[in-house]
Amino acid sequence: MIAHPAPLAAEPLATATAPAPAAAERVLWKGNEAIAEAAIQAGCDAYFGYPITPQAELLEWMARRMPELGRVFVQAESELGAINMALGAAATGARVLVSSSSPGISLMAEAMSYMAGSEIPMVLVDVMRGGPGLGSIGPSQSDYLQIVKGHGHGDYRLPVLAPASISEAMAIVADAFELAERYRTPVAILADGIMGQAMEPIVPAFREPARPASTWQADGATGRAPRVVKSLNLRPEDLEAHNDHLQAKFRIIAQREVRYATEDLADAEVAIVAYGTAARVARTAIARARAGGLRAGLIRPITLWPFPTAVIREAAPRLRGILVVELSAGQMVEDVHLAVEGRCPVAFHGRTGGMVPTPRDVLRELRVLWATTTPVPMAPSDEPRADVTWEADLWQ
Amino acid sequence: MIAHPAPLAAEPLATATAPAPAAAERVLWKGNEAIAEAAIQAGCDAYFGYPITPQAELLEWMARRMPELGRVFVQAESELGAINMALGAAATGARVLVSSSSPGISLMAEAMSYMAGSEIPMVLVDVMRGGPGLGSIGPSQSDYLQIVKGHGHGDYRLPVLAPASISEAMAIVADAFELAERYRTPVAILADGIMGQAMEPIVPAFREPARPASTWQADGATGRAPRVVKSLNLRPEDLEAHNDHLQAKFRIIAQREVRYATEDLADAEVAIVAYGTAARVARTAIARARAGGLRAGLIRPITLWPFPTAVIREAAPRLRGILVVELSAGQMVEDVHLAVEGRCPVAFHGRTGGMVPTPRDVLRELRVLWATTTPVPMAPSDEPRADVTWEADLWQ
Amino acid sequence: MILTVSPALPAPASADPHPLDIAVDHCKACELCISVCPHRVLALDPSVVNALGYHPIRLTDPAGCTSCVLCARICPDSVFTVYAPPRGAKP
Amino acid sequence: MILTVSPALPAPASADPHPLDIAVDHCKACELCISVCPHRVLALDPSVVNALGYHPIRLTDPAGCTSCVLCARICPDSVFTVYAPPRGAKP
Amino acid sequence: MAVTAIDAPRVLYRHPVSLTDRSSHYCPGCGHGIVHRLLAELIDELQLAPRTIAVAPVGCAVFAYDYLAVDWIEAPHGRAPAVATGVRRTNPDKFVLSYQGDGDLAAIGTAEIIHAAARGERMTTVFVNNGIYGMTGGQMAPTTLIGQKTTSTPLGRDPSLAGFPIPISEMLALMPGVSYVARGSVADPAAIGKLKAMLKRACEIQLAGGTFALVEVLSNCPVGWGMTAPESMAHLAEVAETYPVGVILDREKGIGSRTAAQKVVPA
Amino acid sequence: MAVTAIDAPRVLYRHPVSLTDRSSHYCPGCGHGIVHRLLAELIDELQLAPRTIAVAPVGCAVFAYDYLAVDWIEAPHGRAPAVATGVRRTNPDKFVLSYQGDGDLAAIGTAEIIHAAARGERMTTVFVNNGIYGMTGGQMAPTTLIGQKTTSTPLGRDPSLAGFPIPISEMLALMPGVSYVARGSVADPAAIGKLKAMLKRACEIQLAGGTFALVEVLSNCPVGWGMTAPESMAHLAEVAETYPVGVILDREKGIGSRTAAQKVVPA
Amino acid sequence: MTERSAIFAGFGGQGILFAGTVLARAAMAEGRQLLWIPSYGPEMRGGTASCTVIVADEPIGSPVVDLADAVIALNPPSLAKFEAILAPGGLLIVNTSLIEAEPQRTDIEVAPVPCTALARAAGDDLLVSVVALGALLARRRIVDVASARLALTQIVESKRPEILAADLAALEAGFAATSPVGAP
Amino acid sequence: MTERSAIFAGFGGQGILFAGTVLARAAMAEGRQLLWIPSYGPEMRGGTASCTVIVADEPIGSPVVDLADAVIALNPPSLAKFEAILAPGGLLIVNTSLIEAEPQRTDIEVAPVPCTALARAAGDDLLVSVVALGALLARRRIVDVASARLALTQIVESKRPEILAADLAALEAGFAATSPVGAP
Ligand SMILES: Cc1ncc(C[n+]2csc(CCOP(=O)(O)OP(=O)(O)O)c2C)c(N)n1
Ligand SMILES: Cc1ncc(C[n+]2csc(CCOP(=O)(O)OP(=O)(O)O)c2C)c(N)n1
Ligand code: SF4
Ligand code: SF4
Ligand code: SF4
Ligand code: SF4
Ligand code: SF4
Ligand code: SF4
Ligand SMILES: [Mg+2]
Ligand SMILES: [Mg+2]
Repeated sequence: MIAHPAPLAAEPLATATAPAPAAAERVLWKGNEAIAEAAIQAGCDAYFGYPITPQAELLEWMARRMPELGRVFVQAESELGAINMALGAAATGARVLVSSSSPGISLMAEAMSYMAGSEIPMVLVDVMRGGPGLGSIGPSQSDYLQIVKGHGHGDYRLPVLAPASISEAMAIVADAFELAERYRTPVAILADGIMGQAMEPIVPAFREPARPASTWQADGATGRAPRVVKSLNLRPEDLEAHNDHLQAKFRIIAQREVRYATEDLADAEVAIVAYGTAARVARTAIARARAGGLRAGLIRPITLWPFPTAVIREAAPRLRGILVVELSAGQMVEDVHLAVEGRCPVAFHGRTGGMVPTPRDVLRELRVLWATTTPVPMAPSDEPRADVTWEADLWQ
Repeated sequence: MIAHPAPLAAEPLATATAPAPAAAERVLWKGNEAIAEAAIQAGCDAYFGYPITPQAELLEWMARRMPELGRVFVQAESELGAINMALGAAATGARVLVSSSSPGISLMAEAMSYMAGSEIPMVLVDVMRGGPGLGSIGPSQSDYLQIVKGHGHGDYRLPVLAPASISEAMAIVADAFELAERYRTPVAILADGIMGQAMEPIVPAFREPARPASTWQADGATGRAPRVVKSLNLRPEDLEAHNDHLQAKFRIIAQREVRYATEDLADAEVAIVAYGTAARVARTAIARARAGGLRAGLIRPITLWPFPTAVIREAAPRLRGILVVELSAGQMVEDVHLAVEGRCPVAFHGRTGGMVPTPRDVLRELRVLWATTTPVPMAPSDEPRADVTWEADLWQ
Repeated sequence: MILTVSPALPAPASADPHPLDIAVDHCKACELCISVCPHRVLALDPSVVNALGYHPIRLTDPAGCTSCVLCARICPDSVFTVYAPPRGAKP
Repeated sequence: MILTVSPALPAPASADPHPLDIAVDHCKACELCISVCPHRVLALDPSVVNALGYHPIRLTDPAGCTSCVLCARICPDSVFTVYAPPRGAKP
Repeated sequence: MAVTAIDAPRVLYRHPVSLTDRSSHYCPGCGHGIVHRLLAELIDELQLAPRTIAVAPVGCAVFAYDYLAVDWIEAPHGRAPAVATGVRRTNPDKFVLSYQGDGDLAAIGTAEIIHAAARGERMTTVFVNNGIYGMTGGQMAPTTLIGQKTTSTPLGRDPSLAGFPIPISEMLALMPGVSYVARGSVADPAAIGKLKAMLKRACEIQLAGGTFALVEVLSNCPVGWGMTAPESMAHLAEVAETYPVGVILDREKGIGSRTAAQKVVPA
Repeated sequence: MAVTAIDAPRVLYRHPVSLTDRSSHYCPGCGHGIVHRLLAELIDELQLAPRTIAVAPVGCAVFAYDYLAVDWIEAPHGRAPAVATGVRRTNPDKFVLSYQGDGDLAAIGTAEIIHAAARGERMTTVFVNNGIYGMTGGQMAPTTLIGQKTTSTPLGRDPSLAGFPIPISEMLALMPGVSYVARGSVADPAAIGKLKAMLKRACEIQLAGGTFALVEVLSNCPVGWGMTAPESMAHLAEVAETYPVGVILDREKGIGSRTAAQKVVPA
Repeated sequence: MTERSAIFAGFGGQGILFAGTVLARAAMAEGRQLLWIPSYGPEMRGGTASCTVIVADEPIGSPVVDLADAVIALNPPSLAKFEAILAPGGLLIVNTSLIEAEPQRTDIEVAPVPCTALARAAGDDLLVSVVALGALLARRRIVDVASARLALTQIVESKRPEILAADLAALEAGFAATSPVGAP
Repeated sequence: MTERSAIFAGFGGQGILFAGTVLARAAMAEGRQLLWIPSYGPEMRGGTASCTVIVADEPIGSPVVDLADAVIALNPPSLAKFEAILAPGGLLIVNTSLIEAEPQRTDIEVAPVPCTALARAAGDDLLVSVVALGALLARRRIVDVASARLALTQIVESKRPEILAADLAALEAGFAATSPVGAP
């Protein structure tokens, strides 16, 4: 069952302006390439990037396609350059995409804080690799705390979307632009090395969000008063007022834009909370568990902020326990604890440094959790019974 | 009552090597200056920085004092330069201090992740100002999530110390170096604009931690095998092993190095959790509350990571409620929720953008919290009765 | 005694045109104009404290001003408006 | 048929000194040495796949080698040890 | 020339239209005010107000957007050239103006300015070199003169510890993507006149479709230098010994143009 | 010359002691291997092994620490000059060696290398310019030639979009804090011989207490260039047309030394 | 004596922080607890600068003052900004040389003092906040005026001995300018 | 048919990813679900490269395979690294041209194939993994060999038509090299 706010879902597909492969035949693209093409079809005006494994193919795809379409591609001198070019372009109203991987993302913290403060919409893709430091180039989810909690300085929140399949990633790109522009905020997409490097057959169906009539961007004061796009408010009173405005906006986003998917939750005794690649592993483990008679279910956050706190909090009392699976030493698990608040036991299984949990490991952890917890009287469930396919995760 | 691990407290004061003002007479220093001199007296070999308000006086003090003492001062070309110079110097075994304020701190995320991954000890001071973006130069605590949770990419934790007075800040500097070297990790000190700019009379008493015999630093392979200080482990298996090592270290720190102070907690009906400048405001509000018959108490985290979860969790059931006060829109409050886990109501009062909560505001919030919560049967308390003076917060 | 605090901006352009209009409340008393005035007809006015808290500039001798515009060229605060000398006025 | 996989490093320096020792398992078959050998006495050996999976370099004609060291100068993998020709050997 | 009624005096100088009426936050005698005024005059003369997108630095001039009545984008410290690149690429028909201080451009923003120049971005950069970090209280800048006292070089800049003044404009002039690099000064009305001509040339090159153009302005910081404003202006003569005033590169006019190749002594 | 027993052959070339025995991860024919070998030879000859602290870049040469048997510190991408500065200042008696690629030094690390040079840090920098980002799969570097095809310039580098090759070494040579800047090549054994001499000079200057010294090495990336190794070496001749080989600055010997002042046309 | 707080406010050039520092040093000399909090950064150029000094016998908690015992307003903006923060019965010193506006509150003690005029008389407009400090101590013995005299001497002697006499004169002028009313 | 997974592993230069891509395209042509996961980055130069292909009729969950249906080991290191990951009864294709070591496990199906020799016979050592793909499809009909032929043709024709014949020959050689044993 997929939860997402009506508005986005209700919107019809806009016909892509850039020529797209005939929707009929499936294509075999790397995740990086699919995300890039999805951005192009979503009307991305400009891409700024800097090479880094495992997202290089995204930049390379843009290097080829954007000039073809007469749009802007710049390989910046650094991630600092890229994110600040994005700031400039987006501040004039352009639809802008930036992508990188963990170490490069760290260099973007200051500008992300500026964009949040200046309310500049922009989409940033982080194809996470193993850290800390130079780490490895293997897949990872260890930038969760960074992107979801504390990337840049100051009080701001960043809407964060986490696809679990290449098709979903493509749909999420359009949604990310829409969120960014609707709320005038940077938005992040969290993927990982596997999402970026793997190939899946995909139906090249795209969506170009309508452009909101924006009245803030600095695109030349022709026939109007000059505008300033800035984050400085030297008088604390002014800055606090601005922060109050930002916080009010974040509260609205938190109310309206929570997205998640659940599977097999209705009759589940134990549930896994996992996103992205970890959720796919969990899915196989759950299938094996159910084959063995252990009724497991899945709660898959699609927005990491706002986090699907309510669904987890609501499910917790009906569960023997929750298993959090991440490609990290334990980051999202904090948000799960904040949601569960002691309503059921929470276990964690994670692999780090480019290693990925195997279905076998996850199944073992599920069994341990089941064995070490006590049954809960089944409450009548409001969850639909039907299983959900990954295709159904797409929001159109 | 002050909680800190025996080992540090047990250590005797080393006589400062650099000539210090006669301990007898008090001196009137800005917080920035006091922190700088404390670092010098703690044996800081090198300082690297870049000017930014409100920490400029720290850099300027170092610019004058370090060359006097024949030690290293470099005003770098940027915060990126400064933090990477620090990485290099510290990787050779030098005792290194770096300081900045919020926007500059954001630029240090990548190198901090490298140092955590490479296990390079170093102390970073963040004199927080209002954000996000360029924000204001007013005092703030809105880098909490950044420094405590998600500054750099990858799985790592950063010990974070938060002084509430200039004297305490001076003591904390020595402890920070000690922690950094004991655990081979970067350590952060979180201060704010008021801590940096205000003057208090201080007794210039200092401590120079002993230098652990370290066998890892790259200081020239004279009569030994070459060493490499690095964070790269291209084989995920190797990087995971390294991460396991780091996580084990973080668990030990979390067990051994929690520091906090409590005041008036024994008979408190409601408690404030606050650190740094916010804790000082809280202290005045609590005094006024008690004068008015409302028994309030204070829990003041001194280490923000590891967070004093246990004391809060233990106190929660005995309280009508907890009020979290921050110079932010609500950041540490997440960790308080993680500690309380629903054991009592948690309220929040924060000001942003360089504004500071007033004792009057905090008192009002205390009264509201009291009025909207229900009494708890007093459990026999293990807390000592005696109030604690701020001087007593010093760890020697 | 109360020092005069000058009226708020804009300084009304005097009806009868004279070599200079001076936006008194913009002046920060930096004295750059004084240093470049070839005829030394500019000085700060200690009897006035303007809105910014400075003793602003004053044209001490209107007749001595040749409208050479040097003061306006260097003034960082664009305090001056300079008019040509009236027709037939001797240089 | 099984292609020979060369033994692991270090390649034993042959007892009887000859112009070159070749660390076969370091060779990556880049052919730079071949391109600079003035006497064209180097070639890849397709009958061998070394530890890195390459057909490594072989000295096709020891007598033709003048120990000019050019191969060693350019080899990125430091595969060669070059010895002077035995005394009285004709150039 | 037309007869002018005696009661309609000719205005020889008046406050530029593009310069707002707010009194600036700059210290008394600060050169930023002079440079702002010149830019406002040029924006008026070249009628750039409706098509300009300007990028503000982090430095005392961060408030430029309060004084020049055009669209402004605030860049993080040092990143104005990158921000301006993003503006340039997505707004081919606009006039892109970037304003930076010496700490902003020659220290933290070194990579961004050099690569904007290397890419030959079609933009005009005003580089106000006052040899100090004014905004943060007068610390050393990369441009600080040898021996100069600042709050971070209390005994004067010692090259062996704090390095040498950096000839960033000369370095930029080496790059093929650059059309124009000049260094002017606000020392006195005459210098200010020359400076305005340089700024005008730097704007016209962009308007004519030329590549990267930059004007370095030797300016003052009376507060940071611990001098009166007139003293600080006089001091600019000494600054000019390290940073000579003049046109460093005008590719079109063949001034100073040079390829890297000409400077190498073959081994 | 002493008589040598027939059974004790003279060794004309052997694997340097400071070069470890591990087979490198570099692609077949990669110039990094050649540069590593030359450095190992110099470390042996100058007996630097026990006193060297080397800084590794992020790039294919990040693994240099597996091959050169000295102490190494891994720097974040582009920050080697800053890391080396920290090492230099706190270890006055050690030999500081910094190794960088062209993406590392001339792109993301531009500010750090320029300011290490401006400060005149006493360090020796080896700058391996292969005109491409090898490590990440062959994208354009700031040094990529005009028209050169890379994975991020699929139609060849178009200066109007992707800018011009950056003459970073020439820019560095403008700075008073710099003692030595030279550009060598690994194209053939003769060039490699000259290169070794340049590297030796750059090391000896540091040992003699001199300031910043840098040797740029025109190197190859057969994989990134889509050429065989021999083809890639031949191609270096073309590269040298944009990046001429030779000594750019040897201040002591008075080669190429020039003050910024000499390059300005007074207005 | 419990906590006493005073806020000095005026133009950047009026020596606000200096006066605060003199008060702080005087308090330190008396062995008291104190906290000196400046307004800092670029807004100090032009606009209104302020300095808060808290003096107490016990350790000081909050660095922010929401009930000031005394406010010294040296220019029009600072009167507007800080009058409201005074505790009932608090002392408001108004620099009548520059401020024509009348204070609004009736529950406070107002001391009109032509600080600038007195400063100029003492030798320099810039001594205006030293005059104000004198006036403050006449009405509120936060520290003994002798301690202030001492502190002023120590600070100025080292840096600019030539102006010490004028500084002391300004302090006395302020002290004399307003008859000691109200509680010490 | 449920999920089937195959892992190709060998030297960087042995065309590992290429063979995996051919299999993936063949599966896509058959309208199947599939997931193609490469090993990527610098370790591909030298060392061992690998490529995992999962083919299924239902949507695919885990991209990591802990029970592989087939492993194609083209060099000694990959035999050592991947033998353990095979599911009981799984197929292990061993490139006997380069691998002398014997597989340890007894619960798997081993197909020794001199891939390199056959590749060289087909025209080029580098065709080694195409040979292996042929052998794989002979023992495990993950996709129809015809689909593989088609996919191979489509891919090669566009880029390097001149070597298409050799590629196809290599595929056939591999297919013929091992008699179809075991379940389809
Ligand atoms: C990332 C970051 N670092 C440091 C600062 C603090 N800061 C503000 S302005 C400035 C430099 C100002 O010097 P300059 O660019 O020369 O401008 P000026 O004030 O002299 O005109 C600095 C370091 C900042 N705001 N952000
Ligand atoms: C902050 C950051 N950005 C990007 C990368 C990815 N990356 C690794 S090496 C490299 C550049 C390599 O190019 P170069 O410096 O020329 O070295 P080469 O591999 O060509 O020798 C890049 C962009 C990184 N590791 N960290
Ligand atoms: S130059 Fe302008 S600001 Fe300065 S004193 Fe003259 S008028 Fe006043
Ligand atoms: S116009 Fe010329 S003469 Fe008149 S005041 Fe200005 S500078 Fe002096
Ligand atoms: S140069 Fe070295 S690696 Fe290349 S083929 Fe010759 S021996 Fe082998
Ligand atoms: S030493 Fe000279 S002759 Fe002998 S193999 Fe090497 S290059 Fe050829
Ligand atoms: S600090 Fe210097 S640069 Fe900044 S406004 Fe004041 S005088 Fe101008
Ligand atoms: S990618 Fe290029 S630079 Fe890197 S190792 Fe291979 S050949 Fe060398
Ligand atoms: Mg400056
Ligand atoms: Mg390169």
